[in-house]
Amino acid sequence: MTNRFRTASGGRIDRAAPLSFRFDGQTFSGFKGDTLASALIANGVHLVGRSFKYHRPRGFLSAGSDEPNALVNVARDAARAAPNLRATQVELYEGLKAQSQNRWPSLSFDAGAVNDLAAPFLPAGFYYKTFMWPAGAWKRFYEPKIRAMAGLGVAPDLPDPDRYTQNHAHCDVLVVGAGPAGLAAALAAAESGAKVILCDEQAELGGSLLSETTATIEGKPAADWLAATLATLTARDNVTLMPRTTAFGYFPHNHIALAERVTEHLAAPGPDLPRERLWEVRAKEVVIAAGALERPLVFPDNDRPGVLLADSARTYANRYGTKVGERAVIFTACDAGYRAALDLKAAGVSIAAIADLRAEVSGELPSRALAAGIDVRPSTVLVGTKGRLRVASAQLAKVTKGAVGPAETIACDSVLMSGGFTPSVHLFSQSRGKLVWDGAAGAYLPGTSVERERSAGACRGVNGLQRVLEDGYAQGEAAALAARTYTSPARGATPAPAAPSRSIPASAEDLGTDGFIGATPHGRNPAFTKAFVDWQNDVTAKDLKLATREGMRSIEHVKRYTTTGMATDQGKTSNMNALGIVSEALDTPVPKIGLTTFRPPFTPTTFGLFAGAARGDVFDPVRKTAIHDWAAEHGAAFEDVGNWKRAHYFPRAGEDMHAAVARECKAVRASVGMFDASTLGKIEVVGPDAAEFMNRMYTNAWAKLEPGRLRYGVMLREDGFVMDDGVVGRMAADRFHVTTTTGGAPRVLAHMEDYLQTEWPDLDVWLTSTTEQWSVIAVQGPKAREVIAPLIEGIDLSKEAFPHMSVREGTILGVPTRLFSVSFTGELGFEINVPSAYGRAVWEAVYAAGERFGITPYGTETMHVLRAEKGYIIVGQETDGTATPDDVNLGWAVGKAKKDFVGKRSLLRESMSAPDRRQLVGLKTTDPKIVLEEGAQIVADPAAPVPVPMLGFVTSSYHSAVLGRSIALAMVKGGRARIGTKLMVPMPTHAIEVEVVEPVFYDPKGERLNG
Amino acid sequence: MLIITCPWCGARPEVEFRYGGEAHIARPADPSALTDAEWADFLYNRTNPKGLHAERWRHIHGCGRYFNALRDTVSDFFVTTYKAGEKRPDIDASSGGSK
Amino acid sequence: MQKFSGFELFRRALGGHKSWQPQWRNPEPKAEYDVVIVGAGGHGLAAAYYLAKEHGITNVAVIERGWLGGGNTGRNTTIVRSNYLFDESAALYEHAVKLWEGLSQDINYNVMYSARGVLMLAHNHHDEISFKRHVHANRLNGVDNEWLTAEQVKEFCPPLNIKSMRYPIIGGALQRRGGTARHDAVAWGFARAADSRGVDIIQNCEVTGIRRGPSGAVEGVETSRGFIRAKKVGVSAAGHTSVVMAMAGLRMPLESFPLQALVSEPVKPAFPTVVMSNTIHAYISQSDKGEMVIGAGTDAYTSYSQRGALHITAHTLDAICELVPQFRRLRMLRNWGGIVDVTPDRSPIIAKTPVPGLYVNCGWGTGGFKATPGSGHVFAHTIAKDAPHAINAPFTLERFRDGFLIDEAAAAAVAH
Amino acid sequence: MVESAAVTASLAPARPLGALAAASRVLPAARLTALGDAARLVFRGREAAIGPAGEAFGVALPREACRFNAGNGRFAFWLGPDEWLLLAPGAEPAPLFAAIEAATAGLPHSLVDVSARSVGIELAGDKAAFVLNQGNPLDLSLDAFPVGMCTRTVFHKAEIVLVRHAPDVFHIDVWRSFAPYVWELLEDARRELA
Repeated sequence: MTNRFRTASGGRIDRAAPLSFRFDGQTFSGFKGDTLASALIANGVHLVGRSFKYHRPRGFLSAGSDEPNALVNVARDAARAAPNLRATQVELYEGLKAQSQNRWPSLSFDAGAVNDLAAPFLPAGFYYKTFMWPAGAWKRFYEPKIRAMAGLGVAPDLPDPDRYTQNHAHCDVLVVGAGPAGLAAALAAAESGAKVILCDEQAELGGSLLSETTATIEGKPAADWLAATLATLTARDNVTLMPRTTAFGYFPHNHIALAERVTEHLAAPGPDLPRERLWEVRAKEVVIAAGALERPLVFPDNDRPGVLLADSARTYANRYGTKVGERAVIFTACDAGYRAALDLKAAGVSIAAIADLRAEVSGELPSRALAAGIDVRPSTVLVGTKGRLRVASAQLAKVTKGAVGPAETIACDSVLMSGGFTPSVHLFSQSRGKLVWDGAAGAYLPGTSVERERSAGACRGVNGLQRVLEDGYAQGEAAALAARTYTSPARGATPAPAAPSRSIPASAEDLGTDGFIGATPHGRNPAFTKAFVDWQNDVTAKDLKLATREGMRSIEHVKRYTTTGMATDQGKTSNMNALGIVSEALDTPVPKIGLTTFRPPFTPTTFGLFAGAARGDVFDPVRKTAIHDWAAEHGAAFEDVGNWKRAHYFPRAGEDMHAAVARECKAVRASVGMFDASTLGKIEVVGPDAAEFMNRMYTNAWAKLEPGRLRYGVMLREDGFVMDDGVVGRMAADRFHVTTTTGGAPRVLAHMEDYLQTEWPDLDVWLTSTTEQWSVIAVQGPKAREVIAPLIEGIDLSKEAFPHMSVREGTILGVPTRLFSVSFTGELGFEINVPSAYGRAVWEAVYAAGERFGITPYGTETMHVLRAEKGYIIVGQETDGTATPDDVNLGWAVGKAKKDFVGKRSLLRESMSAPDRRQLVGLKTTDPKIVLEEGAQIVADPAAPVPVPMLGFVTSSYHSAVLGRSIALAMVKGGRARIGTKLMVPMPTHAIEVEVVEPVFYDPKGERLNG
Repeated sequence: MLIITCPWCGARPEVEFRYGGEAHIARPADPSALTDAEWADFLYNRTNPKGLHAERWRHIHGCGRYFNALRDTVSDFFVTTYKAGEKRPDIDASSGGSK
Repeated sequence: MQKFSGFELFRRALGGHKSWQPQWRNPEPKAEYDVVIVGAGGHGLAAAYYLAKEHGITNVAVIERGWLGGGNTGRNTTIVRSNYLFDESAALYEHAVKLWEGLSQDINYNVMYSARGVLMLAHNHHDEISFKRHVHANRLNGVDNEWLTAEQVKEFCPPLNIKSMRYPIIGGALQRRGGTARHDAVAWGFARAADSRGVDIIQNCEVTGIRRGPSGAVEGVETSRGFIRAKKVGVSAAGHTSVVMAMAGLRMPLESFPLQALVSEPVKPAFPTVVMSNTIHAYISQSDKGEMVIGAGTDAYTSYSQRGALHITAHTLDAICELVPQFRRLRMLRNWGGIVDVTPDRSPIIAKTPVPGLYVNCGWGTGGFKATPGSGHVFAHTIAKDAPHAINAPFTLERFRDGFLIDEAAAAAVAH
Repeated sequence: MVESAAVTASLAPARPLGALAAASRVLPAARLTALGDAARLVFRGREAAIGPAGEAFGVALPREACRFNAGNGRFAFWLGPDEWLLLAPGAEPAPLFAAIEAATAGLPHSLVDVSARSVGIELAGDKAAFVLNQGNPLDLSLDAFPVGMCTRTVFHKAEIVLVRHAPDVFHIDVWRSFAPYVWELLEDARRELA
């Protein structure tokens, strides 16, 4: 297809570089430098989408990121499909494939358009008033239908294979927007020596200058000045230029998030490049130079394809060499309509008429239009348009003293509208700056700042090219100056706005400040007209009026009730007109209606950008012990415990978990097993006051624990509940080797540091995490001593010299070790602590030494079974943050004589010793083969009516191969007093009888501990 | 992400810190002397002001120190930070440039 | 009250919808009310509605600093469920779910309660035990909740990634009666229903003081629009409870944190249920409009700023992209923050206070929306009778002093 | 305290980054190197002990926040106002430990051997800061993070000690089990420099 709507020459496209692309399966051509929008328009395509609610045909409204209609799905392949992209921002590349959305079966014939016929019955908020009967029908019937109709594009159904990266950057001055104000600001800041970042959402830096054909700056054509300025900035070391980079979020303390599109515009992106990059910029000062957005006019049938913003049409002509049509009618409330008319005429578009809402039409641009022979009609409105899939004519009518006269139909293939410009205050508002209504400008403008930022140019209501350039320069200079005295993110006193230190003479058409907010008069029956305010969400002027009639007085209510401003452009095109309509309906001035808060992101931002590299194995650290690889090589199955991987069990060929665990358990009880306990937290508590500190942090008494001995310690939160436990070794008078649970290690250390630093800074004691210093190899079983004895030097392993719960230092195969005689299995046991660099080597040596005893590596599951057989608790399994030491039979570990320790006072509350507290007990099922479900509840009478009173729940439950039956631990109300009684564990289909027993199932006297 | 000025390390990003709740709630010297209500007040009740808040932070991924800060909970700007154990500076929100 | 129905919609359409009247009045405050409720969020409006409907107390004002439903009611992710662990909590939230199930009909406003199911994902053995404990306790309490295997999870919610991830999904707990509702409709519906029974809803009216008489009892509230006399004042001010209660001289066991949420651009139906993962901190559902509604965690520090940090949102989206990797190319449309007040045990307080005539409903943390009708219902009872309903009797202020905590957080991390 | 002087030659220390480092690409803009064994001691204590500890170690403990001193191939890193990481590449920890304990006997302090707790990674090249900033939020310009600076900080979800030896040479000390995570993310960050 040819580009029938290309201008003969001009624009910034590369006419020597044609590109071929597909839209809805049809092949088109465009040029390098085109957007998908400009290329489609060049091919005469305006119908590109369907609206959200009524499925009305829609064309391009704008040429930028405010586009509400032209949303397409761009797919490089099945997995690289992105819905809802604005065609106005999609850069053309060879082979690009785009699809229209929200239509079936095709864009030109969309069955959903039946909604348009039903529109009278679907006013704003209709769904709140109906679909209520019969009860339940909403979920079953109405909602699925509504859901199917709603939504825009289709979410991809394959995982996104592309990468996203994230970078932190710091600068003195961040300039957002590279139009004339932003360029001048960057130039000024850079010349002051500041480190500057200049970003802009568009592919090319330049903003409105990219669409200028006649303006001059400092004596040069705007395009030449732009090129020279960019060359100057590029050459400076202290400036970073970032095109294709949207500043989408303004977060506290001048933390600005930028989204850079790295490969989206490339036909064949390199595999090592990220698709997008998040820049988290921390700027000492920010200059917001976001420009202004042209406002549509709200008139009947203003949504037909071919109806678009006048200045966007000018951009298509001047920047992209593309004509929006052959014959245009212009509807304007300001001089922008004339500027567009003149430029389009120059590009070869015939201008049928200019309807000007204003009565007084004077000034340079209107004069030039008249001189060019254009039919200019003051006090004239558009009262409608016609055409099925493209506008074919417009109805113009004269307004006399508020009365709309008869309409004249003028044939056209495009209607260009301009209601004036709305300063783009989104980022300023996100920064929590207060917006102030400026009656003269008819706009909300930045008022008091909160963050260290300033606005420059059109986004703060400055207009006229020279004034904008000079304002940008002045703000850039001021920002650089303020950055020099930066001390903290808090904003200091606002300096008086400086005059620019140099003038930047420029000539360009002055558009003035005229404009219109609200709905233009049309004299037609409003019940039968649709004058759109929010194109995408199909919100019309009458919807807004209905909302006010129904009592919605706050703009937030109106917005939520009608959904105006909630489309994917987030109100960029609709907010001000909605305010105007509500203001008129309530007969209340605009500033009294309020303004909805602008929220991040400025434009929709890819989820992957936020997620960045955090996926799969690096979603969270995968922590592995020094012995992990050995376990993996020996077939271990692993489980996640926090972010550690722990060997769960070591299945042999043909074994399932049950079989493997049974074998491992028996091996430990009968001979010897070995277990990697390295993940246990370890803290070295050192200093003259170490024992005193331990006394205060743990329930136990530590003063009398002799060096060389171990003690099981219990730690409480200040509210009296068990927080952690672990074996503690006293290495010397002033040195404790503290162990914690695997998951509790960081929490316990932080808890200790908290008390030490803030409550007892006078104590001479220091804490150092040694979790990763030590690999811990537990060797457990009757043969444990025999296994390790040949390997150990410097420690007398005899029972007498090294009794249970002792610690000694020596070496194992020459490696320094802290050897614990300790058991979490009830068998004779040792825990060999060695520096983790030697963890695997020592493990292998122990394994080799144990082979003659059939030493069996075991995992966490066997560890759990063995300790449950002994009734040892696991914090976090038997306890859930609501258990006192006494509840879990650890009352013995509470130093009654101690005056105080963390948590002691809370234990004195009556509730903490109430007799019906849940207490740790054992359960034996009457049928020994039944293994209870962990988490199952315990009741006295399963047949009781709902709610069935519950007495407790099963915390741990296993099949014990050694005992040949199931065992369980449970927390049961008044449990200790129920020992010997029968209770029931109700399951969905039946109840299981259990006997409450002492929670020690194996070797209750502890005779095996000493081997 | 806030910028927090650690009294030792200077201005650092929030991710290096851990929030520690309201400051200047000293643990009673003799908890057993307190009534249940007094103890609950220490344990649970918090000022939770809308405005200037004295609070604890720990530079956990930095120097490890706990310190105190005055922050305006409406704007989230810090007025000052100071070392643990030091008295709360006699500042009100308006003087700290938090507006 | 004008009736809402399909027929009425049709009938009034013929007149161009010109005959619809305001859904609630915009009255000036009277000098005195029997009850003043502070805060016109869902909870406060529901309390006013039930005061009028169930207790015949219609001389009620609901006063609101901003616009009704503008606080957490209009900012949350609209999840409704009742599968809480402890008997007290299950009773409270189940009471709410039962009211949700008939709410549209009761208040003649389509609140779009959609029992799409709430699926909580288990990623490790600890999750599994915890969820099974919930499932069993819930069943015995008459609350539906069931354990699903990983394969059943995938079947119930096909878009989920269950295997190739850092913390594979090993199962889940599903409450089929859980789901979502339309948040604005809840506020508007209760406002309209309360208004029609005579309740005055007074917006843009900020409480500046709570006046107490010589006996210490409440006499009324000072507001930006003058003093309003009332012997009973119910505070239902979400994140601002500490501030309001301080006006009556009370210190509360509360801290207020920023809570963020976000939505994606709308897409065609692609996610059938509500999914929550406490382990990797994310929850997601798809709204009727097609937006993915995603909840983030709270920021670490107390704040009334109603905004939070980027890294909190980023971590949430890490988790979402891990759970549903095909959503990486979706785009965030809007990100916002609310203020939640959090108690030490993560359970609410709905109770009388030490000040006679002053009642408080607060501390819902991140999960208040789901309780809206139930909370309003029992709060109304507490105010009307000057005594708690059996359901909210355990949710006192004194439980912290006495140690009778209802610690849902202990068993299940954050309670959304 | 008994600390063994020498380790039997038959048991070689493991290198958690060995396999990853062996498979790593050479990218001059951001070279990645897994560093060898070192003695690492954490010294904490009151004022009186600080001087003697530095003397015994052979490098004075810096008193300025976030700075390190170096000498004879050893480094003393300030980690907190009463906390230093003493690093001696290639050295055995036990003799160092004994020497410092002897010099500080009777003075309130804590000395803990953490030689095996962490591993070292060197990142060097023009783009080193660019790579680090993909997971670290600090300003790594030479003004803000000069040569001679060291600090605990974060890299993505891992805690690290970050040291600048030269404008384009950084040293990362990271706990052993977090090292592969940090390494893989550094690799990911420098992928586009290929």
